[in-house]
Amino acid sequence: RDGEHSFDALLAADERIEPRDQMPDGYRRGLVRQMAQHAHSEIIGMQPEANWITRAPSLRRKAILMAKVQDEAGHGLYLYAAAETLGVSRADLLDQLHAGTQKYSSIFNYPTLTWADVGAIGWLVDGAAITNQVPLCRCSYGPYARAMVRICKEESFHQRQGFDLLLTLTRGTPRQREMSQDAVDRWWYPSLAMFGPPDGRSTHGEQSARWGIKRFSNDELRQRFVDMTVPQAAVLGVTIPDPQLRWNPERGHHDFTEPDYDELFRVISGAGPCNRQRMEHRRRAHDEGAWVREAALAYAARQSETAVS
Amino acid sequence: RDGEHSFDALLAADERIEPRDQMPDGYRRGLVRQMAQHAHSEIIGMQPEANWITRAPSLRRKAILMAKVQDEAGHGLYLYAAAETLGVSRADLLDQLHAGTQKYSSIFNYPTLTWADVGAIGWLVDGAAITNQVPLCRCSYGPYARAMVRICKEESFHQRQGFDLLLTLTRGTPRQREMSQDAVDRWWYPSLAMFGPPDGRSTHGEQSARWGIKRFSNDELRQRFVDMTVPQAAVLGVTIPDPQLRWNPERGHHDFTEPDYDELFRVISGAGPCNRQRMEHRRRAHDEGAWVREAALAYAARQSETAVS
Amino acid sequence: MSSHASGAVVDPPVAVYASRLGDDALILAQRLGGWITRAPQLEEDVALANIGLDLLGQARMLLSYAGEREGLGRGEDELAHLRDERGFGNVQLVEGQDADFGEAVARLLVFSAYQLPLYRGLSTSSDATLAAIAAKAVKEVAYHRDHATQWALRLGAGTDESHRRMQAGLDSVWPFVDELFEGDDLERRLAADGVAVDSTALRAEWSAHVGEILVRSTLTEPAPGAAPATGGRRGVHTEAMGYLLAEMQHLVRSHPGATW
Amino acid sequence: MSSHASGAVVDPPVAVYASRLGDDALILAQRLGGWITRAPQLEEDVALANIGLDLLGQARMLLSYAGEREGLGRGEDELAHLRDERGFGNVQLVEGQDADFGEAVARLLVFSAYQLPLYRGLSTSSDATLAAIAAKAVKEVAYHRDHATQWALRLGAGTDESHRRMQAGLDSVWPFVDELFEGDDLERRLAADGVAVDSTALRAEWSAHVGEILVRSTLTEPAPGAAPATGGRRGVHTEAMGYLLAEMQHLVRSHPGATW
Repeated sequence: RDGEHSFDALLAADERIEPRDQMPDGYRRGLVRQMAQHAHSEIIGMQPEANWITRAPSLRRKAILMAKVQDEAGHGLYLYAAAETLGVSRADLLDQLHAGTQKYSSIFNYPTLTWADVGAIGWLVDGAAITNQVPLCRCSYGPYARAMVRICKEESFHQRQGFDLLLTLTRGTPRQREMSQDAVDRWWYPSLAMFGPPDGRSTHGEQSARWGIKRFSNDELRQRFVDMTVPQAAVLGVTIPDPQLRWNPERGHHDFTEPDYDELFRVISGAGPCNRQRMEHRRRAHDEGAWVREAALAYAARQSETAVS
Repeated sequence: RDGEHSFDALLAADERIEPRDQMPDGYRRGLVRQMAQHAHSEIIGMQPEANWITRAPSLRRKAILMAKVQDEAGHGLYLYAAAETLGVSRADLLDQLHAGTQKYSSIFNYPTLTWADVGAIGWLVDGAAITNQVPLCRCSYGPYARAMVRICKEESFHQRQGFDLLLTLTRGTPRQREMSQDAVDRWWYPSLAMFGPPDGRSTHGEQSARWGIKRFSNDELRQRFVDMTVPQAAVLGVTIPDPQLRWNPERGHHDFTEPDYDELFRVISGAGPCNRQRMEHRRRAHDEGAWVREAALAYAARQSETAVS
Repeated sequence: MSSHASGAVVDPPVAVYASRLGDDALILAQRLGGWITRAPQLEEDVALANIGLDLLGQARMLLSYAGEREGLGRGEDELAHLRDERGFGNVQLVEGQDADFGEAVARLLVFSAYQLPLYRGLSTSSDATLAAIAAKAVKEVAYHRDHATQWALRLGAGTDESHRRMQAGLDSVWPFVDELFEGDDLERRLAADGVAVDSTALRAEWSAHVGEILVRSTLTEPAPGAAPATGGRRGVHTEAMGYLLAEMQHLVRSHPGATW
Repeated sequence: MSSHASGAVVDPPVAVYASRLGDDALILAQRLGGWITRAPQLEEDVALANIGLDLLGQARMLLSYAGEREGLGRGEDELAHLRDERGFGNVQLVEGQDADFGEAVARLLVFSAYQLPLYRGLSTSSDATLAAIAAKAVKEVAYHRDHATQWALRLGAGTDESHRRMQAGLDSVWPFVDELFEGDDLERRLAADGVAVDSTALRAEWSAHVGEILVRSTLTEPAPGAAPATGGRRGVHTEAMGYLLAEMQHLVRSHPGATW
């Protein structure tokens, strides 16, 4: 297979581009950016949930939560590995995260204030993530598509766990019910904003679509998420905090109030309630671990010297 | 007044030795040692109680506890100041504490495990401290004696507060009663050990008595403490964990089981459950505060330069 | 979340107002309580305990009054130990755990420079209880502000390291400044009745005092925060708050109905 | 303190024994849970979570069994969240908050090198439930010990700084070693019946393994502690334990009777 011709041919045939295939620079750059951002989101996204590991109210839920956060670290590892197939290194990508030159999902800049937030993140945030990610399982870049298959399987498990957590609360005491409604009130619009700006204001959409990376528009995915979530809210018995929300039989979809995109842009650009905290936590872990990583490298180097000599 | 003659004369007349008076080297050294150890005990003694400030179960008790720990810092300040009248500096004494060359009371090397321990410390530990310290209000060295007058007044206030705390618990729920008994069980013998080894094994006793620093022997004070405490325990409704404890009408005192003096020596020499923790906490506070103290000195120096120029 | 479920004081407005100010004082007192035995020198253990005790005293009076006006039989201890995080109305500034003494000084400077004009204004409140509490507290807070000011000057103009750390402390608490002067409808209505102080009106004095200290201590005013804190008055806190409350409330929560 | 008041399991002996081992696993799992998102590299976040999950799983089985044999209707969650500090029977080793990764490795090495022969012995217990739990756990703990061993070697023989920190970690946990092999009457009686493992008999294997690692990683065995820890099995803990429990239990204590 040679060069751009075969790249276009592969795209046209809906086949996967593999690391050794030639590909346009823009395709490579865009993929690296997207996979890195996705990996960073998994890593930063561990924090708001890990915040509740030591405080989980049952040992079963503690185990579920610990396993979930662990899965997110694993997702980060898959995604960094997938990005590395394009000739970048995890260390460099982490440096860019720490320097603030690469982003992560804005959703993780909100605080987890109560135990119900853990459920709301599972149900709404993972629900939105899956809606975004399922189409990526068929994206044109092979390693990314394959990583997404594994990730989506686990994410959908997490979403069910979050739903189950909330269901226990909404069927619990009045205080537990209030706690769940409060969490849904706070996480609903930030979850809607996860799909990015509306199509008119989106920047990378068209080219990504042509390259087989993005198969649906932000607004299409957002609509799909709302349509999927509304009946689940009814089962839970929580109210989605949108008085405009209603089924539109003509469109065959729910009408809903758009999230505040100005807030989204503010949060992305650093002005969310927890941006500073998340980045400081991440940088501290990295900096405080430097001596450990150095020791591991020094030890490995000495071992391989010994093996050679 | 001149020299040793007047020193002996002052002692004989039961008057106070003042900083400018001449005094034997041994007297000075012994006093510095004793005042430093006493000051260090106040400072280290803040830790086991401060351990409960953020967890006190009522705002009133939190305020009482915070004020008590603050008083202890104040006692430390009086005592370091009294020691400084003999030509040593607080900074040097603290260095000796941190280096482990000067000691503090062994009692503070036990952990405060429950809220009732705060009460037991007030009742038993402060009770023992007062028994030890009241005679020091008449000790031969003026600055020490005057510091002790202030300290004893506050300590006896603390002792009543500790008693009151325990009384609330012993009149409370079964769990609170158990908590108080448990605390008394753990603090009784360490409190008895606060009076030091029995007279036969005491090292500094005789000379101190001649110099008017120590007016009663360890065993006399220990007996006084037991006789004072037993009726208070009855009011509280707690059992002193000593099956041999009983009134001896012939002696006009209570018979009781001696504490384990081997344990006392072990704890003094560093092997109590919290020695390491207390010293590390103290050294950390000191080391982490070094930049602040340096800044204050630099600022003061600059201010006085400015004032002069 | 309906505030009842979280234990928040919701009615009447003056009770809500008193509980907010009480929570400010309580949570900062809790943080200062954690400093004792950890201060850079003994005199400062004493001073921080003093300030903590003043704030705790204010908290007790304000929360008792909130409970009294609420009329549900809750006292200072029920309010302190049996509300959930979402039921606390303190500003987020007071929740933070200080990274070092420089941050503690910065936090106390920022907070006391806000609390002083607040209490001074409140000392003429048409609500006699609030006026009396504030009148007593004004003297205390004047000392707090002076204490923080002296340290800010010493650290700002002391050594290179102390300057760096004092600046870092300021940078760290600065995003929490705006919330102090945010105001809301409840406060405005109470202020219109002469009960409360309009906190938006306090910023000028705050800026004058803090600004002068920054100049005198050669510190730089941090850039206006991209992400100013908000929400504390509505029970939205930082993630540090839950841990603070767990520590503060655990014993009481573990012994339902007990007296201490 | 009668153990009932603190919530301790007091009868029958096998229930006490199971709850002690369950508490060891639970408290260390809690500490490891606090490491997640703070590890030196992502692989280690995964590994520490894995080990924490294994220990949590062991804790759940052991505490459930303790509750079952106790017969008072308490399950794993009542035992974890509604006992007071004096009612926990874990060794003090597992309570400590690690100063850094070196201390975490030291703690895990010391603990897993104790837990492995313990569970191996217990896998032939005459108590079928304990035997089954232990048989499953042996494989997990073998991995924990191997993981800690690999890191101890890397850190001990890595760089000067890692050597220094690994040594400091060992020094820090060493006073808590003796308690692991202390034994008591209850354990001896159960061991005589073939139910429990006599922990005093485990020290030889422990020393052989840990000693070999120290030699291979050029680390120095700390001097025998002047103040060896003791008392954990009787509910006497370090001052760190109360804070750990406040965090772990606060939510459950705040919602009496709720289901999660």
